[in-house]
Amino acid sequence: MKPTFPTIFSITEDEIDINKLVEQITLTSTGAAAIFTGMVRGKTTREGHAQGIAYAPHDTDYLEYEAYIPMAEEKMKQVADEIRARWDTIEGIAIVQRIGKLYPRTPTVLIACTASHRDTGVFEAARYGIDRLKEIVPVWKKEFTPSGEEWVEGEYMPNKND
Amino acid sequence: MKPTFPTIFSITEDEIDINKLVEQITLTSTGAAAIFTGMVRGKTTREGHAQGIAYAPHDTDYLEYEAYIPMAEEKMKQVADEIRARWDTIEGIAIVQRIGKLYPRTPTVLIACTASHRDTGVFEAARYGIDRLKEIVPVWKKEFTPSGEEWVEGEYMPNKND
Amino acid sequence: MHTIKILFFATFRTRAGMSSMELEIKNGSTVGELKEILVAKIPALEASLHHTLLSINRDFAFDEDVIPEGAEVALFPPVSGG
Amino acid sequence: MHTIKILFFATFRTRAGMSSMELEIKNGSTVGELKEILVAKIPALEASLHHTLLSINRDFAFDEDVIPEGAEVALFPPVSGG
Repeated sequence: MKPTFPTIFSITEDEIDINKLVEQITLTSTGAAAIFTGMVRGKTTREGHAQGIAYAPHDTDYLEYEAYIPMAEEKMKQVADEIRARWDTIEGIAIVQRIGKLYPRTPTVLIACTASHRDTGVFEAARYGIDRLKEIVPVWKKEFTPSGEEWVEGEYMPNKND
Repeated sequence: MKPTFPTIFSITEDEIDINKLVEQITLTSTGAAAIFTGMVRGKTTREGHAQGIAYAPHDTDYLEYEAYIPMAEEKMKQVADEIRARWDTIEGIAIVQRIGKLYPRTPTVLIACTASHRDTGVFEAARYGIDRLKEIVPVWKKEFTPSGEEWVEGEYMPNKND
Repeated sequence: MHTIKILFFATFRTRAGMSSMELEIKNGSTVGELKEILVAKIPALEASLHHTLLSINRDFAFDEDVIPEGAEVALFPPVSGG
Repeated sequence: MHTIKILFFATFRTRAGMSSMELEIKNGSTVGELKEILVAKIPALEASLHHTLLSINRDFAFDEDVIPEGAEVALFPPVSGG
């Protein structure tokens, strides 16, 4: 009999507790967890672009995150479902987005996937999870820098399969 | 000027605090962390083999880990150096092996790598780190099952480059 | 006619100057038609409308989709979470 | 002659019945020669000797390596940490 595999997703203003989240998706059969966390960068040195507009290396004072919470939760569930459809070895999945005013070095997002062994796709599943979250989960951030404030806009345009 | 990049490695009998370890390798320029943790499996369902000997699905009561501590620390440092030689984008590295008597669902090992962005090799670096740890870091575990106890032996035979 | 709820997020909230509104639309109206109505009401939205994401009842929707009765519609820019 | 310290781990500790010993060896002795001396002293080690890992001063060493004076040598099975 297949055990029930835990799926956790949340939008929260609270600190992300990695220990606790990993514990919640660890079953008796679990031997491996791949976890991704993203943090607020205080210094960005790589040139980049968002929505076709180039941005130079710059400093960030803080970010303010907002979410369309009920849709974000549904889309997080969808990301988890997509992961399970691609890697049937995955046992537990946790997806958390922190919102509110967040300062450099603070973890803002977490994706964790567990499996019995490390060679079963856990790393790929976690990578897929964060990539998809950044495409389809409705969360936005406003960046506050020494020279002003600006909404950061993504680039991905969803299609009917998203 | 390149900031000093933190490298943490330890063999410990204490609980692995993922939050704290990630915090310790997060710089102002850090935007991404890929973390691997391994846990004691209470139930192993996959058939496997160690040292050419097949093992069947089985239950585990607990594991007892021992390490050749000074060499393990040197080899952990070597793993970190190898990671940095392969991915010059990596900022912080943490490698921790917990030893002693450890029960199912308990994290026993952690590898975490940070970088400015997630597409710079953090996932690959963490994967490389756990693979190398399991090849060259002198740690062994004894498995206690309902039917007895047995040393688990690895398969990898080091060469002059290890 | 039926009433829908419209939510605005991020830049769209700033441009619209509000976070939500209720609007009466004709039965059978599509997303494309709704966008035209909204731009007529709130000209500030026009500039970014080619780069709008729109959801109906918390799922992405597209110009040809018909808006169901009493729908919760949201307008927002490409997401930038993580 | 010089004295080296030998450490045994995991199965090798069990087989040797000790976790360490001190041993006098000839100057210029190699790892291969040390293994022969050890098997002569502790026959229980022989069975696993083809699958032994050996380190000198905390780095992996191989049969042809000469053991330096006062070395810390360790014998153990392939590692199984993680």
